[in-house]
Amino acid sequence: MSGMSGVAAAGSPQDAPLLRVENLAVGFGRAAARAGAVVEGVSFEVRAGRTVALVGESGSGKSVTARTVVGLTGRGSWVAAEALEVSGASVLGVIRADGTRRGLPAPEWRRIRGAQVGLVLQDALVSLDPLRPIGREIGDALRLHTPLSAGARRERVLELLESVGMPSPAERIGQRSGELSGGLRQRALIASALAASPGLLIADEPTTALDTTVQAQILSLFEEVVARGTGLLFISHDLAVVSRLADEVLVMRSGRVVESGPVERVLGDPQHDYTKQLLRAVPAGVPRGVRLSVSAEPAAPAVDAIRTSPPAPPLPDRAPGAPPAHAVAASPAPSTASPPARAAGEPSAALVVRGVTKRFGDRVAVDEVSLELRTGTTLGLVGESGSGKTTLARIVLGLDAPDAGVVELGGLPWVPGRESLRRPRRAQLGAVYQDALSSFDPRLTVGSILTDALGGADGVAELLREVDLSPELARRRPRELSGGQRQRVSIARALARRPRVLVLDEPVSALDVSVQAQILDLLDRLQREHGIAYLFISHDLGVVRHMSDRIAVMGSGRIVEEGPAATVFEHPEHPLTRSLLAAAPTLSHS
Amino acid sequence: MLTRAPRRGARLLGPVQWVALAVVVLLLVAALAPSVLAPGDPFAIAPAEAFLSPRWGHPFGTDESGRDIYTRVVHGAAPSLVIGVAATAIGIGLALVLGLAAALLGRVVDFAVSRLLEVLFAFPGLLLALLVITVYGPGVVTSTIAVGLATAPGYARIIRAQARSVAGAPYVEAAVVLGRSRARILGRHILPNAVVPVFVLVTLGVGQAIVWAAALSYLGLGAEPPAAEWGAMLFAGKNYLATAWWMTFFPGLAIVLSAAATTVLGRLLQRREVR
Amino acid sequence: GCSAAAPEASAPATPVSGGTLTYATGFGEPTCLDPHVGGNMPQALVGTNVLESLFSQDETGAIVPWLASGATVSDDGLTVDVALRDGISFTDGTPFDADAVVANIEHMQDPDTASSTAILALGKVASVEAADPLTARFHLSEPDSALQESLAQTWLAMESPAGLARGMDANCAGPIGTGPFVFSEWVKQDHVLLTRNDDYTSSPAGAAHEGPAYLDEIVWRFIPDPATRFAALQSGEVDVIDEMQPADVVAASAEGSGFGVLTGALPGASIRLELNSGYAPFDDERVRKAFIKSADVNPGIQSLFFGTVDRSYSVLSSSTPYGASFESEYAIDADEANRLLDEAGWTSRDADGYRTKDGERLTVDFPISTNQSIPAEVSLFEQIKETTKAVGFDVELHPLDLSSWYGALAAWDFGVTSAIYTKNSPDVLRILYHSDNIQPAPSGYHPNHSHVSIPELDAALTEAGETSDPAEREALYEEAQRILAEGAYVLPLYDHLSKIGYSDRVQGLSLLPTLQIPYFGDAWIAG
Amino acid sequence: MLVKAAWGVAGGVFVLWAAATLTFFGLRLIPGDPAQAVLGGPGSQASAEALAAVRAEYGLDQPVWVQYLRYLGRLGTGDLGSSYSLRQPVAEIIGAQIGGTLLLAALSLAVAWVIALGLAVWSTRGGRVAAAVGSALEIVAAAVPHFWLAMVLVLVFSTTLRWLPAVSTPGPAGLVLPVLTLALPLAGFLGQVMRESVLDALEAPFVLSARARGESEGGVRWRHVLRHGALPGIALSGWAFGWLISGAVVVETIFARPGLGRTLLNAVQLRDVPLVVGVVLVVALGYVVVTVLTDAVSRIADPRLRSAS
Ligand SMILES: Nc1ncnc2c1ncn2[C@@H]1O[C@H](COP(=O)(O)OP(=O)(O)OP(=O)(O)O)[C@@H](O)[C@H]1O
Ligand SMILES: Nc1ncnc2c1ncn2[C@@H]1O[C@H](COP(=O)(O)OP(=O)(O)OP(=O)(O)O)[C@@H](O)[C@H]1O
Ligand SMILES: [Mg+2]
Ligand SMILES: [Mg+2]
Repeated sequence: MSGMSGVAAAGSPQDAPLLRVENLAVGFGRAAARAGAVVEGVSFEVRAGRTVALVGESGSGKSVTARTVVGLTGRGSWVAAEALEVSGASVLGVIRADGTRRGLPAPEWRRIRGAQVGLVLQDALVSLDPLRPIGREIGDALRLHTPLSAGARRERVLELLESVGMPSPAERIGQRSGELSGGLRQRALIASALAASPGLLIADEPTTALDTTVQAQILSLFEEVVARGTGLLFISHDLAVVSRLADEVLVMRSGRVVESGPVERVLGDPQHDYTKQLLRAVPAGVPRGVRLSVSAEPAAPAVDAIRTSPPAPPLPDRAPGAPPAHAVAASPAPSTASPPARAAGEPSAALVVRGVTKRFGDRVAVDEVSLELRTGTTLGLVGESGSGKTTLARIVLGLDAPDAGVVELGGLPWVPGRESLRRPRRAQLGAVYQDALSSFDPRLTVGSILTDALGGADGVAELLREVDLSPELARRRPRELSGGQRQRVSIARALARRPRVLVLDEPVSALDVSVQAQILDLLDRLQREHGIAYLFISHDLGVVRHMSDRIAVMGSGRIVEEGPAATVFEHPEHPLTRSLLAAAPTLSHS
Repeated sequence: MLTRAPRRGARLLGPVQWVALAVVVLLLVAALAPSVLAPGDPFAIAPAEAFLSPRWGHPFGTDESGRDIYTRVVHGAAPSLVIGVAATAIGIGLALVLGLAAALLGRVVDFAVSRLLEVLFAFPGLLLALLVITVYGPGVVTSTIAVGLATAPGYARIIRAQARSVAGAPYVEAAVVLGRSRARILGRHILPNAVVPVFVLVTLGVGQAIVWAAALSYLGLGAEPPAAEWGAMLFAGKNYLATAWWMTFFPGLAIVLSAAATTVLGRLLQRREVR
Repeated sequence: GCSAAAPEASAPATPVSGGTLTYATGFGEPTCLDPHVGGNMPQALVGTNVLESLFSQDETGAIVPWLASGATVSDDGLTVDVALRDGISFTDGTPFDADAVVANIEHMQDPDTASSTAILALGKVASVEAADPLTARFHLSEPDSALQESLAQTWLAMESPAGLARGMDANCAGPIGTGPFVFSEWVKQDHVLLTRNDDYTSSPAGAAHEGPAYLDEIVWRFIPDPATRFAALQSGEVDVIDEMQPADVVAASAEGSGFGVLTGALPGASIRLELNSGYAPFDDERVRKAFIKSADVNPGIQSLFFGTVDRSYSVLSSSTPYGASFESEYAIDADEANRLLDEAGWTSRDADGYRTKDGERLTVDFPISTNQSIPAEVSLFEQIKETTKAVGFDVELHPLDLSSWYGALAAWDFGVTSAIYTKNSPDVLRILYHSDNIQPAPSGYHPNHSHVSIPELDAALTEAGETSDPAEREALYEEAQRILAEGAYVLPLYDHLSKIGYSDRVQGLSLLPTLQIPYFGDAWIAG
Repeated sequence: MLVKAAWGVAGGVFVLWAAATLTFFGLRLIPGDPAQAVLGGPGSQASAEALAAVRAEYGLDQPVWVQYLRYLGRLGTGDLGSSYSLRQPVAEIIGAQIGGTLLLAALSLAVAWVIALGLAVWSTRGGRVAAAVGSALEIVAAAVPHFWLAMVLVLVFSTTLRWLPAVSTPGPAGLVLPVLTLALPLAGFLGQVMRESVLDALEAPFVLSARARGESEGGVRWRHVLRHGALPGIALSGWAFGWLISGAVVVETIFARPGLGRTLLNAVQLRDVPLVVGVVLVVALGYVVVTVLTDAVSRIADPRLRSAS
């Protein structure tokens, strides 16, 4: 009812934006008190054929905003806004005495969801019912919003699958999501959101879980969809992706929009500090040794600071051995700047991998790989998902035995060999894992984890300080820490015995950009201070480029290309390297 | 199903949990110091006061020999709990040996133990118990052992899975990378993490063990009269079902409440454990 | 005497033929329907309406002929000629004659039959022959005043020789008799189906009518749980039940309840505790006396049985002749009990208050057959445990399944126990207390659980069994019972009552006086 | 799929063999002479000849391994031997009893399923109160011993209200109380597990996706949540079968229903070894069959299992 009057008030639907949000506030808590607001004062419009992007760090309220548009904020939430209109009709429903809205009655929402607004949820891999064929999932939107017969629906589903680039749709239509790869699932999900031809598509982090090649394909799919006249509300924390897709961008932080405008302006000429900080945290294109993170300024929503008190002292003061210019300079620093270890003549090989092969059944995960990691340098290892990076790392760490080949550590044989012979030299090799939490015994406190690593309680505080953590954290358990803090503890543990080589397998992939920046800076500093060699594995080319002296590119278990970082990035030789580079969205810095 | 993640947002202590905690506390008091709750003698007969319905002085009524049912129910907590705990201890003790052996002693042992467990699973609980009783004759000790044996395969399966997942956990690999010895990894990481969740299983299991032991008593294969054991009281009371419902109602209620309360408690511990 | 209420009195309606009656027994399912094999109450119950005996008893306990027409005992008492009724056939067509009697007696005496009850009852029968087609001549090794009473029991019923010849397994599955019903189906664990014998001619004395029964069939079900059994009667799923709980008897007897109850004291021994005088601690008469003087059972009998039974001071059931009461021997006297125990050397007490001697506790093991002792009885035993505890006895109750209980008895592994022995003759005293019966019968059962071995008692019992002079028998049996009472071998409790509950729809139901077993030859279903 | 099934069958045969072996040697532990048991248990003092005859008849005079091989041979042909107490082939006794038990178990499982799923889906629909009530009901139901429940049901529905028979009668009315007795506690167990997966499903992104597509609350429950809730129920059916057979021992005794449970209890009380072994093996067979079936059904219902293993 109120929806109808909304249409009348907004004039003819054609002129109206597909979505108009004016001064939106959403919260979880007592509505009357407006308690627990997680989104406040958000305003924007999405028009047909245009793309609006919401960016911001994790928890800034992007998903909540998206869900509010279709009335799915969830139990215990309240919504208030000056206007919230879908295709010109208000979806706010009855106004409560406290100014919040009750939302539309359920049947009216159901006429909007799927039909006028399609939503692609953040968790793409689990957003399709694993028990139902994707054909049914996609067809559901048709069943609900069109009078089509079952046969006609099937036809339409096939068309949709075709249009999202699903290979051999007739075969896939009967498969369940578990039988599809991540990229195909995302396509199916997009097809289901587009099924009833909604004017507006909302896509919440649609590429986060995908590797870069697949991500590139999905992004071009969105470009096609928008080209056909659909309005797109695109949510991401990846500025590079946004810069490719969006016409307009809203930067969110702690539930508020700090900056908004055309994408070129916002990313090209950021006004707000936070936007600048976000942009700076993106490692792609930032040369080695240049700090990515801004030292803890009071306004920064330091994720790590949630429970940390007092805040860790800023880096520059604690890096006496490093030239201060490197620590603060935001401008490109000469890439020749070398830490003391690197300066000490021709570095020796800390780790040598020679002809290592590993098979799992018929699949060759690692195929005749040879590598050399020099003391005090970083070797970046990149490659598509499943190319064998982790397997190689496990072999280097002596966790899996290779089928052929040898690994030498500090010039001595390391793998293959008996663990009991390796054990005395374990101190030379450390590891940092992507999932720090699960690499800690859940029963132990940070203190006892580090005590274990050190072989005594002395130096725990020292070690924590070294990774910019307050020694008070020693009493906590890892699961009581934030992601960034955990990764620091993990690094501290790896450093405890002063290793010569650190294997880092996707050490920052699970972290937010700003936290990622802090960790990368930390690693950089530690390498400079202690001359540790890093085998740095990541699928994020930007991160790898920022961190590495040399780059090795892996594909299907083989090293297809290896060379100095700059050479590999600027003059890629192997087609695989080129396609990886092409797929990676880049953000051009001003 | 016994080791799953906690529900997000579920409150830890709702009214149900409080009631359960209260019941467990009452149970413990009844088991450890029954005279505090019921100073009388659970065996004292008074034929003249037989079959009194619940009333002042006999809140749960009296039985066929004029014994006070309230007193008997309170004093019955200890034997019932002892049977429940002992049976669970036997079951879990056995399961620990089997489960840990399977998980940690290599493939051959794992294969053998897994097959053995599969076979034991084919004997439903009470059947295994009845088999044991066929061999060793009825009685409290036999039925306790029987219930323990009957529950062991289930626990063993859980413990094996737990130990395996712990043994393959990233933090165990991290310990290897740190150069820890096998023994140290086993002692410091694997055993504690594999065994601690077992205490949750104990709490969850005690209630069911009480129920099964009571079932054996009820079939006349457990505690001997005039033991103030809940199952045995039910066995005696069932003959007076139509005339003296309180003889069966209250001991039955005691079983239900203690089994339910320990389950709730176990769930609570489980949640804390996985949190 | 026998207290069988006559339901006919209250319902003087005309019998109607047809219909199925469902009977639920709590006695358990026999493992063999032939009562010659073993010989227990479940077999007698289901067998009585199929298998008939040579003799029967009237309500005064006097012997009346049934399949026999009479008996002549020789002067020396060693030969008994049993004259048989003419024109009776087994339901398989085999004629009933002297050869059949011979075949039956030989079957009972054959060790392979594994008879317990019949073989004991025939202890004095040396052989049987067919003097002529209608006269069976029993040759006895000693005179037997109880022979005809014994032959009146269902365990000595007459079965078709052709049926017996089929072999043990087949005969167990369906013995063939002359009765008003025939075994037509036995679904193990579920029911036995009895169907009418349309050619029935041999109604017992006192039957309300001659000729075939009114009922088409009887479904004989086994419902071990007494509460369930009564609930089934109440809800109308079954028409007649046995082994009622005392409380249920009270409820069903009430006016307007829609149900009736037939009760009768089973003949033979009363329900009693047998003190095992062969082994410690009850090999000491003072300890036995102390036990009896401290076991205060009267209040329990009152409350547990709701006034449905009377305390008995006699080893013999009130429905068995020659019972003698020695009430004074069973008076409660705790002081005297304590004195006796002190005197017997059980002077110290342990922490739990039980008496000890040489560090040994005064423990009395009490195996209870869960099949034989009804729950109220078990409760009474619990009370005995409590009252004797006051003077320092540690009575340990062990409820056992039948085979374990037999096992405990066979091994003399008990201090006190309670066993049922149903026999329609005071001769039961000989079976239970003659020293000969300390030895087990072929089935393994030794009836003399008290382990009594007293020459004077043996003499009195033997003599009473041989004489046929009633006065002399009475004097001898009284003497025997006095010896048992004064020696504190037995603690009589009450009569073993047969308690049959029935729905008002069932008419014409009666108890056959011999063993107080329900007789369905006259029964019919009203409405 | 076929290979899987073949492995399943092979595993089943192994389990049966091992179960047979375990019971065979387990029951050798019974103190005393099996021949004695044949002749009426420990109380019988059978003559030496009688014992010898029985030993010969049952092959008890052979060395244990010969007996074992013969026993296996007989099992292979489906011959379970002869009951000591009922003097009838065990297979025949079981054949006569198994129908009732299977019917009871199947009905109870079905009823338990419906109750559990219904309760799980219903109680997760309302607010906190409904959820607390639902979960408390499940926990209490799972804690109720059958024998007590049976007594209470009989007291209420047979003795007091006289609506339903207290003992089994041929008609369906006689099944109501036994089935309820078995189904309610089982529903408690299943419900606890089903509720978890219903809640998981309700929180899962695919449900949010469905809602975002315009699916109604009923549609969400019917098309998505119900299946997810049912999955653990299917997976637990093997366990539930065993549980129901255990329960049948009690329920068949109380309601005087013919069936395997009651047969087993009697056999245990009479130490009727062949009958005990027979029933146990048949139950093990049933368990194996049910497990193979539920594995197959689970795999059909949940494609994730197919790819996982
Ligand atoms: N159902 C809920 N109840 C309470 N708080 C919630 C709920 N949903 C979201 N929030 C809170 O709202 C805030 C914004 O969450 P939102 O999911 O929108 O973040 P986001 O920007 O999408 O982050 P991400 O990049 O991690 O997806 C967070 O602090 C979150 O904890
Ligand atoms: N334990 C294992 N058993 C069987 N196959 C395995 C095993 N570990 C890895 N593989 C396979 O080996 C290949 C290489 O896997 P690996 O984890 O090394 O890839 P990756 O480059 O680290 O990929 P990602 O970027 O996704 O982490 C994959 O195809 C994987 O499926
Ligand atoms: Mg989000
Ligand atoms: Mg990897």
